[in-house]
Amino acid sequence: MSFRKYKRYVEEGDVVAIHMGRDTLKAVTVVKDEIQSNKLGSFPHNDWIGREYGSKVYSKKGSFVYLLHPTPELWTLMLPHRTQILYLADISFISAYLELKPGSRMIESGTGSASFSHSIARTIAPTGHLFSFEYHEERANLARQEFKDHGLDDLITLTHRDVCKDGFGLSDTVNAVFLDLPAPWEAVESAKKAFKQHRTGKICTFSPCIEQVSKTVAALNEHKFVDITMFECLIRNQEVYSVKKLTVDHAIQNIRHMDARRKENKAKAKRSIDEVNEEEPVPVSVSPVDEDDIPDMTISRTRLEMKGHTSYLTFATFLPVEAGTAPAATE
Amino acid sequence: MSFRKYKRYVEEGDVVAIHMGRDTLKAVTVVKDEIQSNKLGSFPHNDWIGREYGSKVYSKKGSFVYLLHPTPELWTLMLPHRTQILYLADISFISAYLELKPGSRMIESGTGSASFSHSIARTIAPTGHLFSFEYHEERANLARQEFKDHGLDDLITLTHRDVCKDGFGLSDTVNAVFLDLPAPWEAVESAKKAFKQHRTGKICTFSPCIEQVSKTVAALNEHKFVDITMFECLIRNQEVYSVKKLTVDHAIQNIRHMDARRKENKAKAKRSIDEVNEEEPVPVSVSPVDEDDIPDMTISRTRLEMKGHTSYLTFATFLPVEAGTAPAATE
Amino acid sequence: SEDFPHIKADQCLFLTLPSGNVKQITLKPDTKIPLGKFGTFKANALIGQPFGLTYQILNNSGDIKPVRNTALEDIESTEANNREIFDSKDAQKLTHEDIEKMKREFPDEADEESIIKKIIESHSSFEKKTEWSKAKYVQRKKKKFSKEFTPMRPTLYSVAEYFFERNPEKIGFLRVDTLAQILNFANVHAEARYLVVDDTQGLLISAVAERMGGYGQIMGIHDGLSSNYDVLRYHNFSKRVLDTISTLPWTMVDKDEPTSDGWVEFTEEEFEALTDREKINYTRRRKTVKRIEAARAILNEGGFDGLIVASQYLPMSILDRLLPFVAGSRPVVIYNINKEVLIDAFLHMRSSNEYVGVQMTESWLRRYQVLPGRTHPEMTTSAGGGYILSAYRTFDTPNPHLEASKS
Amino acid sequence: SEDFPHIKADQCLFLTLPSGNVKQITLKPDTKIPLGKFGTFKANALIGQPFGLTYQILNNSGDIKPVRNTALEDIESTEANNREIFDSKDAQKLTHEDIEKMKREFPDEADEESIIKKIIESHSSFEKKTEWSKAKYVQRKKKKFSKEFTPMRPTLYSVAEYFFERNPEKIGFLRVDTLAQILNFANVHAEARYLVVDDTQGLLISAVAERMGGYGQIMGIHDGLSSNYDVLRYHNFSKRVLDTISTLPWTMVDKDEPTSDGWVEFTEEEFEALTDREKINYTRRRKTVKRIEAARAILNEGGFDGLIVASQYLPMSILDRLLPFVAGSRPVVIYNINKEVLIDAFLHMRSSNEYVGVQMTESWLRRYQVLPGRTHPEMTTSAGGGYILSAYRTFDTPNPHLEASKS
Repeated sequence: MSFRKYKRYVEEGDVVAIHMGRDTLKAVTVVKDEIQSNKLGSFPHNDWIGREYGSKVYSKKGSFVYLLHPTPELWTLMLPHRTQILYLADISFISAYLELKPGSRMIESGTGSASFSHSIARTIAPTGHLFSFEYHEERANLARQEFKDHGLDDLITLTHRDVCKDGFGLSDTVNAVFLDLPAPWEAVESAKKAFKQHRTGKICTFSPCIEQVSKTVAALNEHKFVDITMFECLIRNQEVYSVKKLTVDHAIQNIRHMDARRKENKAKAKRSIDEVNEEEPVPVSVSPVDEDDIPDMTISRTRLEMKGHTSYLTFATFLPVEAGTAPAATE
Repeated sequence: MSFRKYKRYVEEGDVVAIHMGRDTLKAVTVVKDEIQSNKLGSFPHNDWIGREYGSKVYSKKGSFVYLLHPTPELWTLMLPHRTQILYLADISFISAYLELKPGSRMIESGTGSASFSHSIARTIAPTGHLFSFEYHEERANLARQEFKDHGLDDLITLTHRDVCKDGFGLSDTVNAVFLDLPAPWEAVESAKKAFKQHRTGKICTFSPCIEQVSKTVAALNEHKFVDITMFECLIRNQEVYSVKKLTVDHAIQNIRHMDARRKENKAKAKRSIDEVNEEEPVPVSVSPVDEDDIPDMTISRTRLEMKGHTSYLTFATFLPVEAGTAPAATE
Repeated sequence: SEDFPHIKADQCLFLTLPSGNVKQITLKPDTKIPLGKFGTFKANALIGQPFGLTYQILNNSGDIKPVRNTALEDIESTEANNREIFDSKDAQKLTHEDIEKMKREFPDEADEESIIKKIIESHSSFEKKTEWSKAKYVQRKKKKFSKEFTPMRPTLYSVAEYFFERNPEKIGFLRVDTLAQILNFANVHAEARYLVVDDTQGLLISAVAERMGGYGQIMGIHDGLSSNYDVLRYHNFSKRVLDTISTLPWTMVDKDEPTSDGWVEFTEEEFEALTDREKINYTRRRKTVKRIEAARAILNEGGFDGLIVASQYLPMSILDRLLPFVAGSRPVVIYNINKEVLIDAFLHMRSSNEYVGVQMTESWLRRYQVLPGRTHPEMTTSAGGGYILSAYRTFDTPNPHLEASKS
Repeated sequence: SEDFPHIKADQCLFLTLPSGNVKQITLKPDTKIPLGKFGTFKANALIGQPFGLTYQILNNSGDIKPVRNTALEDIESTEANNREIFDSKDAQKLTHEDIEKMKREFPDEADEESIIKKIIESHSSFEKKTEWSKAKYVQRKKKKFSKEFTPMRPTLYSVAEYFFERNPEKIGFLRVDTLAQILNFANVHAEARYLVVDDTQGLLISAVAERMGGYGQIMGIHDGLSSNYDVLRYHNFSKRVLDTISTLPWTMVDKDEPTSDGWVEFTEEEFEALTDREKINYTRRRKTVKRIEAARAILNEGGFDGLIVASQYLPMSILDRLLPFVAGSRPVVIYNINKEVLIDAFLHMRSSNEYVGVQMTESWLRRYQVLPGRTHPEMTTSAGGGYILSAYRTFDTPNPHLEASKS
C-alpha cells in the first residue's frame, strides 16, 4: 500500500480511509481478525480484505461505510493535527507555482503535520526527492514514521534541524523551496545556496501576517530573487437548496385566510355566548396557501461561514548564477 | 434644484443627469433655448422644461435619452475627476459605520473630487454639517463652486488647508471624522480634539497600502482610540447570460455528420474524376445539430474583470473624555 | 439637537462582554441586570452615563466602576519558541476547583488581575512560551475571568451586526454592508417618501427610518394582518421618528379593496346608545379603520421617492403591484440573499423601457485583525452578503415628433 | 534527469516584455525574432542559455546582452507632495517627435537610460513630485522605451496564465488556481491512468501530462473527428510524454460502434497488387485504424484512476457514458465556469450511492503588489475562477448479511 500508487483491491496491512457519511473519514490499518468500531457499528476487517476499493461494507446491524483508497487529499482531511496544516487550496496553488512534477527536487520546512509533504511526495514521484526539515523533535519522529507507513520514505529525507539557525546544509540541489516558518526571512540565504545554480528555481513562503510578508520580501530582494509577488487563495464550498417561489398572491391569500378565521372565530365566540354551542366546528371560508402547491426553485450559494484567510503566499524566482558571473552583465 | 431634495418636474436651471444608454451619463444644466448635442443627436433643452423626471426625450432624428434627477450616486458616476474618487461600496459602508444620519456633524479631508462629500451632505441634511478640508487650492475652489451649484453650500464648510500641518482648528464639534490623506496618522491628534468630548465618536481612514494602515493604527492607539478595526469592501457586478444545454448526444450527432460529409465528399471527388459531373449537389445523409433545437439555460456570473481593491478602511472609536477624568478610572 | 447623547432609562442597550459576545438588555431603572457568569450590576449606575466606556463589576451588590479600555499592545518577539513545548493541559497545575476555592477564600484578591497572575505563576512552561503565545494565553484567560462589560449605542450598524451574528435568518441574511448599499442605491434621505417592503422583521425599515431622522414618510407594505417590525424597538426611536412610519397589508394595495367590509360610522346618538363594552370595541375598531384609511390615503397619493424591497416574495410580483406608486427617476432597489430569485426581474428590467441603470450586484466584505505586527484578515468570515438589484424608474414617453407627423 | 534545464532550439518560448505583456515565439535557429517596436534579436543568442535572465537588444543586428533584473526599490517619502502640481501633459516639454529625432541623430546615446534621463530633465515640475509619483513616472517611461525582454520557461503555470490573460474563452475560462485544484482533487500523479474530457483546447490534458511526466496513460475523449489540443505544443513535451496520450472521439466510446465500417485488412499479395497511390492511401488508412483500435483497447480495459472533465457538455451526459470506465474509490472531477451547469450533476451525485465526498467548490484568488511600503491587493482582478464538482466513485455493494438471511 502506498499513497503514491493506486491499487485495486484491499489487502492486509493497507491503510484504508473509512468514509462514514458526509465529511467523516478515519484512517484504519487493515489487520486480520480485527474489528473497527465507530459510531455506526462494528466492522470486521476480514470483510474488507479482497474487496475492491470503493466498496460498501456492512456492520452486523446493517449500517455501512465505504472503503476508500488513501490519497494525499483524503489524508489532509483525516491526519492527526500536530500543528496548523495546509489544505487543498494552498497546497494545489503552491504546487503549481513551484512547478512540481515527477523529478522535482524540493525543500520544505517545517514538516509540521506533513499534510503538504504527502502531496509533494505524490507529485514528484517516482524520480523526485523531498528534503523536509522540522525543528520540533517529537513532530519530526512522528512524521518520519508516517512516511515509512505510507510507503513514501524513499522519496523523503526528513531532518530534525532549526534551519533558521543552522541552514539547510544543501547546495546546488533543488528546484523549489517552501518555507512555513515563523521567520522565513531567516532561512532565505541558506535556501539560495540550496537551489540548483545553473537554472531558475521557485521559492514560496507561507505567513499568516502581512508584516511577515514585508520582512520576507525585503530578504528575498536583498538576496537578488526576482519576480517577487504575493497571493492569497481560498476555496468556497457551495451548497444547493430548494426554495419556494412565493409571490404576493400567496401573501394575499394567506391574509384573506387569517382575516376570515378571525371573523369566524369572533362570530363563533359570539354564538357560544348566545347559544352555548361550542362543539360545532367553524369552517373557514378561505383556505390558506398549500405549501405543496407552490413550485420550487433551485438555488445555490456559499455556506454561511467560510474560511476567510489561511496565509499569504509570497513567491519569488531564483535566477541562475550565470546572471551574476557573465562578464557582459557587469556594466 | 438640489441634490438633497427631490423634485418632480424639470425646471430651468436644474442640473439634469442625461442617461444615454447603458452606463453613459452626463450632467447638464438646463438653459432655455440651448441644445444638448451628444453622440446620439441634438436635444433642445426647451423640450425638457416641464417634463417629469424619468421621461424619455427625443432628438429630431428620433434617438432618445432619459432625464434623470441628480443624486449623489449618479454624481459619482459623472463627476469631473480631479483625484481618485470613492465609489458606492466604500461610501455606503463608511457612512453606516460612522453612523451618519440627519443631524450628524462630520469632518472629511481631503475633499478631492467631492464624490463622498455629496453623499455625506445628502445623508446629514437638513440639520447636520460637514466640515470639508482640501489642501489643493484649485481643487478646493472647484469643489466650493460645485457645492453652491448643487444647493449644498449651507450644509458644507469647505476650508483650503493642510490639515496634517495645521490641524482642523475645530474642538468639541463633530461625531465623525473621515481621513483620505497620504499620511492620515499625522491628522489623528487634531481629529481627536475635534470630536464632541462628552460622547463616543467614530473615525475612518482610507488608505490603499497596508503600511499606511499600520502607521494609522499605531497613531490611533497612541491617542487612546478604541475598537480599532479594519475592513475592505467591494461590489461585484453580476451579468446574466444564456447558454445552450449541450449534451454528448449533440457531440455524437455532429461527429456523424462530419464523418458522413467527409465520406460523401470523397465519393464525390471520385465520381468527379470518373464521370466529370461536378454540378450535382451531394446530399449529406446525417444533418448536423440545429442550434435552435437545443434548449437554453440561464446562467449568471460576475463580469470577467472586476475591481480588486480600492483602499483599506481603518475604523476606531473616540471615547468620551469622562473615561480619563473620572477619578474611579485611575487605579 | 441630538436624540440622546447618553444612556437613558428604559432604553434598549447592547453590552459587549469580555468573550466578545454581545448581550441585549432593556435598562429598567431600580433593577439589577444579570450578566450570567459575569455577575449582575445596578441599572441606575449606567443611566446618564456616556456609551462606549468599559465598566467592571466590583462586588455582589452590583456596583460598577469605569476601567481603562484595553489598548493594543506591541508584542516584541523573543528568543523563545514553541520547539520544546507540547501545550498540553497538564502544563497548567491550577485546577478549576483551585480557582473557585481561591475566589471563596480570598474574595478581595479574587479579581481578574490576581487570578490571571496566579494562573500564570502556576503554568509550568509559561516562561518558555514566545511573546505571541504568551499574549494569546493571557487573553484567553482574561476572557474567562474578567467581569467587564461595555454598553454600546444601538445604531443602524450595531443593530444590523447584532442580528446578523445572532440570528441571520430572521433578517433575511441581510449583512450590514449590503444594508448600507441598499440605503445608498435608494438615495435614502430626510424630507422624502419611501415605499418599503420589509420581510426582515423591521431591520430594513429601521435603517430607512434612522437615515430619515423623522423628516418625511415611510410606507411599509407587509404580509399577515399586522406588521412584524420587531427590530424597530432596538433603535429607541423617538415618537417623532415612529410617527413617520405607516403600514398596510398587501391586501390594501389594491385600490378596489374595501378598507373594512362590516364597518359603519355611528352618529353621536347611536354611539351613546351602546353599552360600555360595545363603546370600547367600537372605539378600538374606529381607531384601526381610521389608521388604515390614513395609510391608504398616503399610499394612493403615489409619487414615492423610492421602492425598497427585502422580501421573500418574487420581485416581479412586487413590482407589478408597486411600481405605479413610484415617481419618475426614483430608485427601485431589491435585495435577496439568493441571486436566482432576482434573475427574472433583472432580465425583465433590462429589456423594459420603464427602467434604466439596471444592475445586479453582489457585496463583498472582509474584516482584518490589526494588532501591531500581526495584521491579517479574519480567519473565518460570513460567506455571502447577498445580492442587490437596482435601477431608476423611467417613463416610456412616446416621441412627440412622430405623433405630430401622424396628425 | 531534467527534461531540459536550458533554452533549446525550435522550442516554444514565452518572452516577457517591459510592458508586462507576454509574447509567445518559436525559437527557430539562424533566424531573427521580431519583437515589434522593441526591435529584433538573433535566435541563436538564446539557445543553450538558462531561462529567466533579462536581455537587452544592443543594436539593429539583433545582438543581445544579459542585464540585471530590476529589483525592488524602497522609496523614501520626501517633503514634496502633489499640492501644487496639476499633472498635465504640458509639464512635459519634450515631444514624441523630439525623442524620435534624438534616436535618429544620436543612435549611440539613444538607449533607454539616456532617453529617460532626457525626458526627466525636460519635465518642468519633476523635482516637485513626491518620490512615489517620481518612481511611477520613471517606470511609466521605462516601459515605453526599454528594449529588454525575459525568456520564460513554459510550464503548467505560465502556459495557463498566458492563455487566461490573452484568450480566456479558448480555455473555457479555466484559471490557473482552479486548474491546480483540479489536479489535486483528481490526485493526478505518475504511474496512473486518467480519462480526460478536455474542451479547453488541450490546457487540461497538458496539465495532466506534465504532472504524470511520461509515466502512465492518458485517454482523451473529444468531439469532432480528431482532437484539438493546440495548447499541448506550448509545453515542448518529449516524445516519451506525448506517447502516453491516446485520444478517441465520443462516437468510439460505445462498445458496439464499429471502428471503421469500410475497412478490410489486405493480405501481402493484395497489397502488392495495388498501385503506388493506392498503397500510400492504404498505409495511411491502416495507421489510423490501428491507432483507433489501440486507443479503444486502452479505453475498454477500464479501471481508470480518475475522470477529469472540463467540457461544454452537460456533466450528466458525460457521467452516463464514462463512469463505468472508472475504478472504485477514484476521483471524478468536473470543472465549469458556470455553477448552473454543474447543479444537476451535483444533486444527482449527492443522492446517489455511486459517489461519496461530493462537493462543489468555487476558487478564489487574490494577487498583491508587494513593493516596500506600498503593499496592496491588485486594483483589478479576474472576477471568477469557476467551479469544481468533485467526488469519489463508489459501489453500491449489497449487504451480504441480508443476502444470507434471504437464502
